[in-house]
Amino acid sequence: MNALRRDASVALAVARKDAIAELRGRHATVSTLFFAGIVLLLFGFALGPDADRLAAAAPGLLWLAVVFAGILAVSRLHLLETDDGALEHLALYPVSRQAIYAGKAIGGFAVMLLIAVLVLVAVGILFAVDVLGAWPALLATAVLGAAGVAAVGTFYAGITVRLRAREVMLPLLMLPVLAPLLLGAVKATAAALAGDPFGELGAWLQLLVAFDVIMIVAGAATYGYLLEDG
Amino acid sequence: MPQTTIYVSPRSLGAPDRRPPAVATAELARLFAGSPALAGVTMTIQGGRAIALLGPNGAGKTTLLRIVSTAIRPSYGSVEVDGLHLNRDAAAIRERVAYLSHATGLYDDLSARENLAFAATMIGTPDAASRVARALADVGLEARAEDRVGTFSAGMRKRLALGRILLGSPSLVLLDEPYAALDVDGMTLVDDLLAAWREVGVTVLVASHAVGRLEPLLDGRVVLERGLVVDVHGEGVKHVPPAPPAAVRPAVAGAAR
Amino acid sequence: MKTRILGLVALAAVIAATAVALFVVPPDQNQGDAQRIMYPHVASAWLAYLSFGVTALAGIGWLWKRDLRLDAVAHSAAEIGVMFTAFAIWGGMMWGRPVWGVFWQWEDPRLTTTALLLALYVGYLLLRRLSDDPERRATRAAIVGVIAAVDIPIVHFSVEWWRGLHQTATIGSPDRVLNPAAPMVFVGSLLGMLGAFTLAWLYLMIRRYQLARAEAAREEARRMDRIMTARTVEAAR
Amino acid sequence: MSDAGFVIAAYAVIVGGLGVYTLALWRRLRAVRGPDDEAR
Repeated sequence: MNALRRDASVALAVARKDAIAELRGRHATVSTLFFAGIVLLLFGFALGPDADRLAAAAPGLLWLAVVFAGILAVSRLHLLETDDGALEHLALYPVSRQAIYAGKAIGGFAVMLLIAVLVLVAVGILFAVDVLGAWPALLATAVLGAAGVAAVGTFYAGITVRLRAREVMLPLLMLPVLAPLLLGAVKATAAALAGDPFGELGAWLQLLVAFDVIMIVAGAATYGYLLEDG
Repeated sequence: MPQTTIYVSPRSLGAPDRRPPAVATAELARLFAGSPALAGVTMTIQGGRAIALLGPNGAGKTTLLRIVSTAIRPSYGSVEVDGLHLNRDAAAIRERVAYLSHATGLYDDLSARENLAFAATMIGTPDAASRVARALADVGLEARAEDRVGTFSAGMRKRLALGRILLGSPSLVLLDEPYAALDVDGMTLVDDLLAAWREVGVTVLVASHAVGRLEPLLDGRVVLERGLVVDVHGEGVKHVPPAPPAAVRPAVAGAAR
Repeated sequence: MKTRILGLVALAAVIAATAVALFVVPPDQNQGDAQRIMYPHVASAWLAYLSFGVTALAGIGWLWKRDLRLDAVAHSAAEIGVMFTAFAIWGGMMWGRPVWGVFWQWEDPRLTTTALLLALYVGYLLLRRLSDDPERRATRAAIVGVIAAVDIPIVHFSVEWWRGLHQTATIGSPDRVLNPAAPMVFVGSLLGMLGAFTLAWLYLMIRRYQLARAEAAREEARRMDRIMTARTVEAAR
Repeated sequence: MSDAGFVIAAYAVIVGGLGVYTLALWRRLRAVRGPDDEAR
């Protein structure tokens, strides 16, 4: 019990530290959001001005933009740890590795959720989709999707942050792993927007829950090896 | 020697002669990208002693300290800290070791106080707020406590990193070039810290070029060159010359021969 | 010597199974000759899954026991698994064109899943090339191997559902041959191909492992040599 | 292309690929081990 409380305070301290740094001028969220916005705009150009086609493609565009932005966001969050050997020091504290993972993932989750919600609003405006009508299901999808991207992104960023070729390796390793999340989130969003005519929304949300749980467990179990690195 | 005013948290360490060696290495070697930074170091450092680690750049001082701190693993050989084996008890070793490295590990966007408060949570310091305030005062950074570390000079960063060590109660303190980048007052601070740790029986291992300055403060010295111990002097440190190749054991199983 | 015998047996088995699949088995009523592609396709897919399972288990073994031999097993299995994955995709495409009229059928869950597998494990192999320290390489690779392996079932389910949650499969997927209702000659031919490919896999695994160990031995000798040079230089002073 | 063409293409790449990989493996092994201890 005591150990659990200590782990919780460690995780919160890590997340809080990331949040402070973010608010004080790292501005990873702002630049990432801007990036997501540009991606949406370019999708619009790529698909042409046909409003029906854009509305049909909206769920896919939404989540592609979120996932692409997520790669940037998690890599920015880990870049903070390259401040003057911070990652090495983080590994030297006598705390459970799972707590450090949880702390980094919480920070990632907060950023990802913000991005997902704002991109959702932007999609509603740009592609004329009724986002407000189905907001509870969409919010649930956003929460689960953000959690999945953060869970996976945290340890892939942890692996690649020490590599020379990190800009290439992060998306290369992360995107295939995120494929089921992308699928589930897009399907859930589409079902929610259409008013769930086939009653499949629950199943897709379950898939997202399963993805999140498996990735969080796997990430927590392996993050320690990654911190020690070798 | 003047009575030091720095607060060093004591740790029950046991009688000096009953303690296991603070550091015991056997045929310790580490390669980076195929070239050896340490080529086989076998030595013991007695608990409660303050030992200098001397030698030119690239002699392996930093590598040795990083291995003992658990930051990196050895390629060959083994290490024990206070009788705890590096491969099996790394977590327990981390509880006992404090490490001042070249890289301070401080966050630029956090203030000095926030950096120490974060470290206090991670170390598990009781009465964190007052201990942080005390540590800031002890390293002479009270006036700049609320400023972002990104605005600090290299010397101030080093002071803050020293303050972080004061938050824990280590049994072994590893210092990598503590005098580097410090002004005269800062160097005196390091001297005082060394005296304070020595007083409570904490083992100290200092890698430094400042031989003359350290001499009166320490019990003994180890001289490294090209990854090997070439000279040992003083109390509390023993060294065995490298054994024949057959005695060099990879740190992991299954390294092909 | 034993490995060589295994290799010869595997060679004979692959030739025999190929001959049976090409010349003995009659054409399928619906798919015609194209169903002959099924046998190596399914066998390749099976060995891809087997390989990646081995990669994950050996990776966990490395993290647990810290034995570099397990890392060599993981590396060998990943490389061979990528090859069989590529074969499975190629076979699926060659089958898809005559039967479906297209090379790539998005509604076939096997094909899309396999394509993702290829991406996952090519990443694994690329990551391995980026570290020059054997232990770091092993640890990073083991983590990625484990994550990729736990991802595979989720990928499979998601793609399967994606095809249509409440719609029964309308398209003949390559795995329909596994249907026990299929004539015995098809089942027998498939089992023969599976056995032959598995023998070949075993042989390649052994040889690839030997290669990995030989390379490791060379690297290790070089490292040891560097250490001994450092010592003699110091001793001579 | 007829069905037979696709069958041939599939088998050529898969079975042929197995052969090519095996040969490449032998060459890599021989290059690393040296020619003297090939008989294993």
